[in-house]
Amino acid sequence: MTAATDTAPISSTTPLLRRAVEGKALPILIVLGVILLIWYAFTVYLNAPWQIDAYERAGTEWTAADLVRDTMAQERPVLPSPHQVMAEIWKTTVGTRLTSKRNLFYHAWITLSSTLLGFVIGTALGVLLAVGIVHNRAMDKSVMPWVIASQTIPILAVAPMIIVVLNAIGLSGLLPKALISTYLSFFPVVVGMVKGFRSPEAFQLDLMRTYNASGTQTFWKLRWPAALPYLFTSMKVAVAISLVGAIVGELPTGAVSGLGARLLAGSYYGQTVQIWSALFMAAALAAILVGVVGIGQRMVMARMGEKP
Amino acid sequence: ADDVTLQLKWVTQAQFAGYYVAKDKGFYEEEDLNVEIKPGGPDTAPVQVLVGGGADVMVDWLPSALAAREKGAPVVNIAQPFARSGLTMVCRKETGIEKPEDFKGKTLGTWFFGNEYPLYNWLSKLGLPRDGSENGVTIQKIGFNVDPLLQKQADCITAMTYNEYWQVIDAGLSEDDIVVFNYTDEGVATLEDGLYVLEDRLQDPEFVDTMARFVKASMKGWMWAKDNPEDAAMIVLDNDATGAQTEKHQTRMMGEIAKLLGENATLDEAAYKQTVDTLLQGGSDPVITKEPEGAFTHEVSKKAM
Amino acid sequence: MRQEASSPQTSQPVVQAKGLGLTFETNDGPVRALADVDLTINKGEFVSFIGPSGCGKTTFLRVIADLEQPTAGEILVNGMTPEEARRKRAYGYVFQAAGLFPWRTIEQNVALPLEIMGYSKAEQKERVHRTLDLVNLAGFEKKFPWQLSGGMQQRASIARALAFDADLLLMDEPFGALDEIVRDHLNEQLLDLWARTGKTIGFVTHSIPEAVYLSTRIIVMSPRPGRVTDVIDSPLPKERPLDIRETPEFLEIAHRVREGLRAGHGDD
Amino acid sequence: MRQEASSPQTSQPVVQAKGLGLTFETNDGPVRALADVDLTINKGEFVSFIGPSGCGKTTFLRVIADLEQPTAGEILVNGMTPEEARRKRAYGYVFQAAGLFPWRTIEQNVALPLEIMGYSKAEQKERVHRTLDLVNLAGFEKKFPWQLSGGMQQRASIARALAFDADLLLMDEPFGALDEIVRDHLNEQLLDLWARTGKTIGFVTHSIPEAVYLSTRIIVMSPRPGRVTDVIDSPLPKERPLDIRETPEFLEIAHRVREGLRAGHGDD
Amino acid sequence: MNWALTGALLFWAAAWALNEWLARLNPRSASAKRALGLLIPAIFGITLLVVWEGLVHGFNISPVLLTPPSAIWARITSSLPTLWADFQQTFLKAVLIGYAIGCGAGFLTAIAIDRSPFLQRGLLPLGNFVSALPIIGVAPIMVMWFGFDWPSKAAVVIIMTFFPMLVNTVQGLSASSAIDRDLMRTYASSYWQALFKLRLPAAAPFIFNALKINSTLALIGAIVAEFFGTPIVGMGFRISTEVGRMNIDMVWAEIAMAALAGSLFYGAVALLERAVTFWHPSMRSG
Ligand SMILES: Nc1ncnc2c1ncn2[C@@H]1O[C@H](COP(=O)(O)OP(=O)(O)OP(=O)(O)O)[C@@H](O)[C@H]1O
Ligand SMILES: Nc1ncnc2c1ncn2[C@@H]1O[C@H](COP(=O)(O)OP(=O)(O)OP(=O)(O)O)[C@@H](O)[C@H]1O
Ligand SMILES: Cc1ncc(C[n+]2csc(CCO)c2C)c(N)n1
Ligand SMILES: [Mg+2]
Ligand SMILES: [Mg+2]
Repeated sequence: MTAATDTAPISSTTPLLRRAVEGKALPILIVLGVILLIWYAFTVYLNAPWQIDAYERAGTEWTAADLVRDTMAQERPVLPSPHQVMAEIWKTTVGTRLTSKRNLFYHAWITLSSTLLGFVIGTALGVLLAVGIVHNRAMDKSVMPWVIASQTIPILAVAPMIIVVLNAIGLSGLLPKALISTYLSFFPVVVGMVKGFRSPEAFQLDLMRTYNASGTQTFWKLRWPAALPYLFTSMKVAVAISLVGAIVGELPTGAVSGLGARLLAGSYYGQTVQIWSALFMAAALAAILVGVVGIGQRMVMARMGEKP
Repeated sequence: ADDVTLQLKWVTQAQFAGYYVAKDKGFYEEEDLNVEIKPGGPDTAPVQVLVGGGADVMVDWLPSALAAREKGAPVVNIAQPFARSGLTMVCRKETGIEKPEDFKGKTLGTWFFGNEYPLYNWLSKLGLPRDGSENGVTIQKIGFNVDPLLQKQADCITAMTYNEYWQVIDAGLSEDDIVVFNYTDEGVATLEDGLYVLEDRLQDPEFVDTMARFVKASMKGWMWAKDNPEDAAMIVLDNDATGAQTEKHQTRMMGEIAKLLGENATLDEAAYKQTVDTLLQGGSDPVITKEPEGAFTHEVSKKAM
Repeated sequence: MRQEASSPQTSQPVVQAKGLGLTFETNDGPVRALADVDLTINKGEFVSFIGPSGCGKTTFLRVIADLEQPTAGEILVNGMTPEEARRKRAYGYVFQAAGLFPWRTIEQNVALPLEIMGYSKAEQKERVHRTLDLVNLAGFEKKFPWQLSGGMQQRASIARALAFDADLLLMDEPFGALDEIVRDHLNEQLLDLWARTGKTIGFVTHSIPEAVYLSTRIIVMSPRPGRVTDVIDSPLPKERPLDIRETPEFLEIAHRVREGLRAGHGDD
Repeated sequence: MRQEASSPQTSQPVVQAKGLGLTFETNDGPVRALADVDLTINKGEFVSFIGPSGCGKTTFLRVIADLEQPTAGEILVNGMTPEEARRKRAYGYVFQAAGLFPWRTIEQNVALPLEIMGYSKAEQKERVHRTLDLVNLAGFEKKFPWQLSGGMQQRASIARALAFDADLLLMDEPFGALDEIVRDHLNEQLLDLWARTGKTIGFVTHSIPEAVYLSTRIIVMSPRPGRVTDVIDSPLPKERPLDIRETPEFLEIAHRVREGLRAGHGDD
Repeated sequence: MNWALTGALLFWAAAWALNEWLARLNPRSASAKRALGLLIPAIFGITLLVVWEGLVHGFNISPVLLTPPSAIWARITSSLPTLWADFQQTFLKAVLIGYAIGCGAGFLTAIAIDRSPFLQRGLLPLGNFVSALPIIGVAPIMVMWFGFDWPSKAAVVIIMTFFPMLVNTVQGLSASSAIDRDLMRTYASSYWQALFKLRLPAAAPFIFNALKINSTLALIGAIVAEFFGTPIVGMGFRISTEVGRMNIDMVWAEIAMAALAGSLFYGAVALLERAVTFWHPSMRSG
């Protein structure tokens, strides 16, 4: 019964079961299962009033079983059931030509491209601003308050003006939408990186001082590596917000394509299921993007010798 | 060919079928025009696009065009393909509303963006304050869909004859379950989809000529769409990049739109006058404070005939 | 140049402090870390600082290194202000805590000052190799700091300060975490380096024998406020085998230092 | 209970290691930090560990404390697994690096284990006061760690481990950063505490005199892989005035330890 | 000819130089420091406004596109009651309540994830999923579920603020050093003791990052959510309505209010941060 032999019993269980318990698949499935269950319950609960109404207007007799069945198959439900959403997603992705405007992947791609462009520009801008703020006292004092103020401007209100102005100077297509993403996503990066660049311990800065290291050297050899945990955390938030920005940016450009356009169109024509499938696609995109940043984080941190 | 950019007021749908048909059927080409159509949306103020130089001509409703004009954006109506208004108020019958006077104490959902003014005018005609009191009505700003009526969050909502009305029907409410009030019948109608350009550009005879050809070809598109509603709906569907529109709905919309079209593109001055009067009253805060001048011209539509 | 410098008796002053004082403002009142320190360190000297914990040894080294600003008196390093001297990369500094960068391997940590000072890749490699050898860390080049024992980290940080050529070496308890054998070894190495290169060395230690064995001069300090209470010149020859520590001269000096220290402790 | 424990000769085993081994997997291959360690520490003993830097002293202490899992052999603490012993709060641990929390003042840092172990507010205050006094830090209660010198931080961390009553004290080079006088003082205090309370103490040091002065048993270790090369029982009496360090018995043991150490260093 | 433009540019250059000079000053007294800390951003802001005014006049920009600050100021002073009513509806109700619940939920979820490895593997990926539920998709649904008034806006704010808090807290909880965690282990501290006494303080810098980011996100969220259905009061309502009426000055008056409220909110969080994480190097170096 010593510590060394403690671990033995666990390793003697079948590898498959063990992998399932320790891996990600099982927990995700269970949590997913719970969420689906709650979702179904809400589907019935939220759609029931309308359904009962409909029965009464038609004057039909109904049982609880009817109610459950029918609430899950409404055409304009308050909350569509999971299988309705899945069926819609399946139909509009796999079940449609990939190049067709009716294919959800096509719209996801449109949104993704401006998300990524906006995210890249936003992260770069955020890091640059943070560098300026950390290194220049005048910038620290004067710019930061206005960066904050800029973020309190409701984007949907100024987006049309931005788009119009950019159009007027000959910029159209991907870039204006991406700039909306940039506008939203640079902020978490600025906040995180200002903190990150200032996170080196005093003695670490002192060490660089004894070497009379230049600002650039201190930056690359100390501030930057010390800020990386903050960078990745900020980037996770930024990429998610960037997606929101890309979708918002699709509206003032006429909402012709992209997930935002799908969301709006779904809402204008009362197609709840379509809204939810676009929502799902957007959320899935976000999860993937955040996951990718997380993988990058783990790879970089491992190379930087982080204690596992 | 002359380049023309047209800014629509709303997303691609049969409401704008005439323009899409004209483009698709080559009517613009025949007039030596190269037309680009930009769809709008809830977030596009077409006036801003026009002023910002993003478009040469726009589709807009007269109330918002007049408001913009008074605020310093000199837009001018050059043609008015829609002679009639499609604006209605749809109520659930079970709320007990049978006539406009029954609005008292009820909740009305409306779009804003200028659409609230005819309603305000109507309410002040009825003598109903908008303060949410027992003797007045509660106004809610609703999104551009009919959910508030279906979810019973509002007793009545704004709806277009060609769109939202049918969504209510599609949702399962029958014609017997609802009551529809037409703005035209209530005498508070305002002029809807017209074509507008910036005033100073009309100084240029070449531009006037281009616009005349544009209006001409557009009306040709409208007439074709009126005669071939199914095909027109299909053309609209082809131009819908969202891939969200359905054939059934667009065909039906085309049929309703056809009822609103006038004989030609000339603005009816009586209808114009009524719109202006409506807007000048507008309850406590009128949309426009003084009689507009030079807000329309027949020059282009005359040339187009 | 080195030949000239290797005569430690030349009386060119490297550090000159006059009436130096430093008071820290803290949340519960000022702390006088240094008061009235007058001290001159000449080129080629090996000066040890010894004194009770908290008497201002580290603070004094930090003032020389321009890491702390004195609040009274003045100090010159190589005839310049500490800041100018620092900009000229006049010194190497070994901190009391190892302070390795956790994201760099041991060899990358040692190479850090070399990178900053623009040594060529080849020279970097050579120097890292040489200094890691010197502190017996060969074979640990690729490890990260947390994979080393406390003493090994301390040695890596010594290697880092020795990797480049500074005429003035400031070392804050560099050998505190090392066992006697390694410590003896490094003491010898350090003396050898000092004799060979004619560097000036400022050295904080808590070990009386170590101070006596290494130094040409021993500064005894006392706390609250930190001040110099005794300056002991060592008559020991420059050539110092380890067993010099058993000689009466040695024990005599050690005794003097101990007495000075004890006096400084006062009430404790 | 204390009375009973104060007889150190009772042979109740507190730590029993048999064939203990620990290998770290690192990016460039495994490091054998401990191999084949057989050792029993009985209740009331004062055991010092001495050995070259990197020989596994810290690792061994960490295994006892359940901070590291051995990869071979077995170990019992108070007859239980280290984990069970840890859960029973069987020991206090002084780390090699001070490790104070920067957001807590010195007194709050010392109070930390007391808070966790649920001492009453009054008792916390009393104990904090007493232990800070013990390590000569009275007057620094309200300071934050970065406002203290290296040695003062080290003393604060010792105070933190002494503040609560654990029968087993594990101390990893607690006095490394202290000067001789303070060190002597704390050595005396520690011996006194040990004699008074009958605690069992595991103590890592690099100072041979310190090890001999304090211990009932001295474990000499050698590196690569870390193993026990010599176990020296001290015949010194329990009562140990400071000048016992000049007696021949004392010097004799010190010599044996030095020889053992030197042997362990091997090629260095 | 374009005197407005040249004037604005000259002003800009002068203010920039002044600020550079001011920033280099290193006053000894604390109150002078604080005054400087306010003066510099103020000068910067005034410069922005002057350049803006100059640009509008210089380029003759149409008032339906952009109104000059002077007109906006005139509008603000003449519409204070409306602005106040909107502020109450949007900020005091939707934003503050949504922010508190959203940050709280993100925080608690992070703790739950941290507490249970099972949830860590199961819930975190799903947390990412929630991260980008786009506001324009969610807002109409929330109106459908929670009605027109502020609760639906608060719900949108909750969704928007949840993820930044989740991510930052999770990262922050792993920020304490190994040796400190070992120390807590030697005390056999319970999970909660280690959490409250070590890991949360160490995580505080990250948590405050989230609180800061969320302070502005919440405001954006609440305002934008009002575009999708609201009673006829609120900052978002006013903005969307007045755009339709081409009252761009009123739009900017609301935006100015939002900027002011958001900045104060952010500033309050930053002050709190300074008080709580005074020990962090980023605070000590000033
Ligand atoms: N940043 C600081 N803020 C406030 N007080 C400080 C600061 N740094 C040091 N002190 C105080 O200054 C005094 C001298 O500290 P210093 O670090 O120079 O001591 P030391 O001689 O190096 O001690 P040790 O041998 O323990 O390292 C101490 O009382 C300490 O509390
Ligand atoms: N986490 C770790 N990962 C990999 N190797 C480690 C780790 N911790 C310690 N080691 C290695 O194990 C060996 C023993 O380390 P340990 O810290 O026990 O030495 P020590 O005897 O305490 O030395 P010192 O006196 O220098 O503190 C060393 O070679 C060290 O490099
Ligand atoms: C900017 C703006 N957006 C929407 C409307 C209202 N509206 C006009 S047509 C239409 C489509 C109906 O299916 C809607 C919703 C408006 N007047 N102005
Ligand atoms: Mg010190
Ligand atoms: Mg160790």
